[in-house]
Amino acid sequence: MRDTVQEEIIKQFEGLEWLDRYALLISFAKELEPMDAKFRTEKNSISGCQSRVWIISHKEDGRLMFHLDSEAMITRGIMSLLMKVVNNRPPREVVDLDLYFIEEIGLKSNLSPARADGLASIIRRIREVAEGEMN
Amino acid sequence: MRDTVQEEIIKQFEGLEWLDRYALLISFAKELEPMDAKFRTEKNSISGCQSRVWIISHKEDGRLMFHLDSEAMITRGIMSLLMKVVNNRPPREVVDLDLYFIEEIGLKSNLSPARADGLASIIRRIREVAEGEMN
Amino acid sequence: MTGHRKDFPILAKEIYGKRLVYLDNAATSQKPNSVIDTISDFYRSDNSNIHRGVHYLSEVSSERYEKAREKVSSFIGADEPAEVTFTAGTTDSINQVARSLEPVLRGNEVLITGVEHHSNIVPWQLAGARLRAIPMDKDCDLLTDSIEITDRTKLIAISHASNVLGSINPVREVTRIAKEHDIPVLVDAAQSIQHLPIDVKDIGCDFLAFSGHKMYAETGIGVLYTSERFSEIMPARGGGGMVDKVTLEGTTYLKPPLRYEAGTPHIAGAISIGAAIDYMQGIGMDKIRRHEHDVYSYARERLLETDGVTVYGNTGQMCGSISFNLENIHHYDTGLILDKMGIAVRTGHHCAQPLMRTLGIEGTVRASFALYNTKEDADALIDGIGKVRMMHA
Amino acid sequence: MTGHRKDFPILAKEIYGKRLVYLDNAATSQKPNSVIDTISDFYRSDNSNIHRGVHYLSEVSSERYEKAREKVSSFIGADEPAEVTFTAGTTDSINQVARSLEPVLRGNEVLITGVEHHSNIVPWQLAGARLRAIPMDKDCDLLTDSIEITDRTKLIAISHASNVLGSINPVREVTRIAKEHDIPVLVDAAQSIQHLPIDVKDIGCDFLAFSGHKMYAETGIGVLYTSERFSEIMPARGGGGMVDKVTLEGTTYLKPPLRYEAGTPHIAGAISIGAAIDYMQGIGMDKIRRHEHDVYSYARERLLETDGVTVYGNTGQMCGSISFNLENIHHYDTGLILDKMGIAVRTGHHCAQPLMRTLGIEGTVRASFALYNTKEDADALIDGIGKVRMMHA
Ligand SMILES: Cc1ncc(COP(=O)(O)O)c(C=O)c1O
Ligand SMILES: Cc1ncc(COP(=O)(O)O)c(C=O)c1O
Repeated sequence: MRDTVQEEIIKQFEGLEWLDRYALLISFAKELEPMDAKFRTEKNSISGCQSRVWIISHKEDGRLMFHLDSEAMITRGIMSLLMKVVNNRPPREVVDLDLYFIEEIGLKSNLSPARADGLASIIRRIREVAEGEMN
Repeated sequence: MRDTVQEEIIKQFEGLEWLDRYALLISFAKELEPMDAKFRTEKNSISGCQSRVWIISHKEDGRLMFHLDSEAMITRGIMSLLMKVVNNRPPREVVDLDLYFIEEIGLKSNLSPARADGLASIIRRIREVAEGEMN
Repeated sequence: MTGHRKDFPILAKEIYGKRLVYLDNAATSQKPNSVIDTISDFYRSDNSNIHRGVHYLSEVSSERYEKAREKVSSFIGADEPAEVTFTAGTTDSINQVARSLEPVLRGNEVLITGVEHHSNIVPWQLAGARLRAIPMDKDCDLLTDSIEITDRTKLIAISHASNVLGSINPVREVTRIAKEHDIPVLVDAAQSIQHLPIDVKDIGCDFLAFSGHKMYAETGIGVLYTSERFSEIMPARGGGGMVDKVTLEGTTYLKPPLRYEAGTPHIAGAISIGAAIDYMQGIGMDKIRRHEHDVYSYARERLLETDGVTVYGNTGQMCGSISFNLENIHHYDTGLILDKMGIAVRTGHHCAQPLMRTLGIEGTVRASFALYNTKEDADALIDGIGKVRMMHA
Repeated sequence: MTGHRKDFPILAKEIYGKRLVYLDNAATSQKPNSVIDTISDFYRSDNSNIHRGVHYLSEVSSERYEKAREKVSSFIGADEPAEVTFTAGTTDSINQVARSLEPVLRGNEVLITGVEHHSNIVPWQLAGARLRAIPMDKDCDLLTDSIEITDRTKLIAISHASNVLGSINPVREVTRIAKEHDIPVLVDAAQSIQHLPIDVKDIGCDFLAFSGHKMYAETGIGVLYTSERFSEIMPARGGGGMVDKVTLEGTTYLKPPLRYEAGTPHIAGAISIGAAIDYMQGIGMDKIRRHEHDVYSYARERLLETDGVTVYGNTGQMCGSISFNLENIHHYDTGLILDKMGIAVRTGHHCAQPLMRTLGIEGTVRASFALYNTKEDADALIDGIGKVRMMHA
């Protein structure tokens, strides 16, 4: 199932060279509101990432809101995209969401199980949170 | 330095196919007087051989006499040749002896340090005995 | 099944001007072109260290390495790839288990069989365990009814197939009994992985060990399957790639499979196992089993009907190796003469001295078969034996 | 020294349409054609198991394997080949020493440095030793005057060259001090064997460990040099090929090197080390050192004079690796962007977390050099860094 937020992201990346894609991610990263230092704890961090990544979340009117952050700008840019796509949905929708944009904008290799820094573990964590909120 | 016993052996093997060389070794093996069972002890055996090999020696009129034996016929044949070449010499001569016939009759691979069953350890033992007898 | 010989370039070689009849497969197998090419192509175009790189080659290498792990995992029917650790070989796999379980094993007992390879004996001794062998009958068949488990028994470690006799041990029966006593079972599959379809869940073992080089892959690579319930044991080795946090005071470890792979692994080797599995599955393990069974049974029968030949062991299910001796002829003489006829066999105790002692012999001549061997090879062996006997007449 | 790039087929590859600038050599080196061909030729024409065979291929393989041992032996200046054991890599070598010396080490102390790789930290912890680091100054230079040896100190284990900083440790000075206290010294030469002429007798160490894959040879193979006075320590592993007599009650072991090589070794890997040594010696280790020194110094200088770049460590003698960070730019971002320009570097803690803690950082960008790198590669790196900074501006 295609959704509009992902479609829009894919369009923005379309036809870009690699370095331009990264430049775009960095510009998204710069727009992202940094996570308050007090939340950047071991507990909120996701292990196995080459750059540290933190995740917090809350529910608003039955919809999940994630805040993600990272020290590295490219990772941070990806986090910002993830937030755009995932946030503001009921938990059930988050669990079921097919995050196809990642592959289409060329970040699939960051998802490979071979990479300790895999986006995979971040996405897994998002799904786990959503599953927990479903009950 | 070439010596007549080795020359004669080399001549006997000259031009023979492999199987004929082995047949000749087996015929030498059959001629060899077997070592008395009471000498076939752990102490007289040479370790690292694929077939067990035993060695005893004594001195007669200042000349060394080795008796070698093995369970395997081809090894036994080689032992018999070694006895022909080495025996009846003063220890000094045994120590200095260049056993070139081994390579020339094609048994060099049995001497390779890579082979646990190397003839090398038998020859080493013969030299050690001779060295011991020099003092 | 005919025609696979041509996939193995070494088999086109002549030895002393004779066609090579390679019957030393239990020692190591030959490699098909597809495996050899996979190795050189890897070094020519993808080589990099894995797991920790941000760059392209590192990604490709990591992916190929993990792909190999997935292939092994499904080849042996594991629940998931994380249960598969790459090691340096069967011996290394068993040593790692012995090291990890040492706190439990030391001063206690490991139950083995009377046909074990030294690699399934010495590691337990080094871990401080005592060894006891499950009794077998005069044909070297395991007497599973006589398995006696005591308070001290902490592990059963048995070979799936004997590297000397070719007999297949009743591993399923052994794991069933072990489960009743909640004792883990290690299966040494060094001589079965290349011959039989294997399913670890069906066997019901906790550990399974095998070598790449005996299954058409590289030397220096092996596999240790560890069931999920042992996923938190102490790693046997320490080093890069398997730790979470390291301080001089102490260290925490990652989860399997990384936990058990300290240091740079044999990346090309692992990938070569993947290629070997592709090759075997391309033929089909059932088809390989059927073909090998035909050739094996034929060779065994011909040996049994040859005058002056003693064939060792006699169980229903067999694969791979046949051990024999010629009356009044030393196994070493037999091996040397066969060699000069282009027939490669192994002679000696085959790293199974306890079994030799049981059989009351010093050694045997062992002919061992792979998927590329044919009845023609068996005939060559029988002819060779005739020649050996003639030369000793 | 120019023109060696063409010996390495992978370097002709384009990455994202860019010329590959491979600067991840400290992780693993690329392989010259001669090494790749040696491996495939071995499998195509000589492959067999070694040491225990009576047949032709087994003889040839054994001979090639032992020849490789001799080459290593003379390459590192050992007294004899028996002092050279083939292992699975540096990590494996160090783990074997830790295992063999465990009875002495447990509850006692191993002295290391503050720049060690996890592979020279965790094995000692697993053997139950406590670790203490020899102090270093703010440039991460070892303060050998501050080496403090106590009754509990049973071993000094130091890297020859740091895989992070490229700094060369004064190993000769350390062994001199150790000898005064009769303490054995292990040298981790993983990052020096490919860069510097090495002579174990000159260094005066008891153990020296390194990996094949970082010196232009295969993965899955390594070396452990053990001086003759440790030739009778307990083997770390048990299995086929290293035993004299085996019974269920107990086992006796062969002499080195067989004693320390349990199971089928990585035969092709060992032979590939021989080929890699031939390749390096064909150029000449002194010439390699001079060329690499030129390129390394040039790269380091250019980095130092680049705005906003912090370069870590600063000792007189260096080789291989340079670690740096860009001001306000995460090392991971730097690595990812360089990758897309065809420049392969490594980022992160480089398996040296204690050093990272000392430096007060999470990680670095590491560029590491091999004999095929040139000043052109260093220029490409500097250009790439410019681009990275621009993208973050
Ligand atoms: C200094 C040092 N020691 C040990 C190692 C471990 O080597 P390997 O992974 O080949 O076992 C490395 C490799 O990264 C290293 O750089
Ligand atoms: C039954 C069995 N176990 C273990 C081994 C040891 O395998 P490797 O030498 O590959 O470690 C062998 C190989 O000879 C074997 O036949």
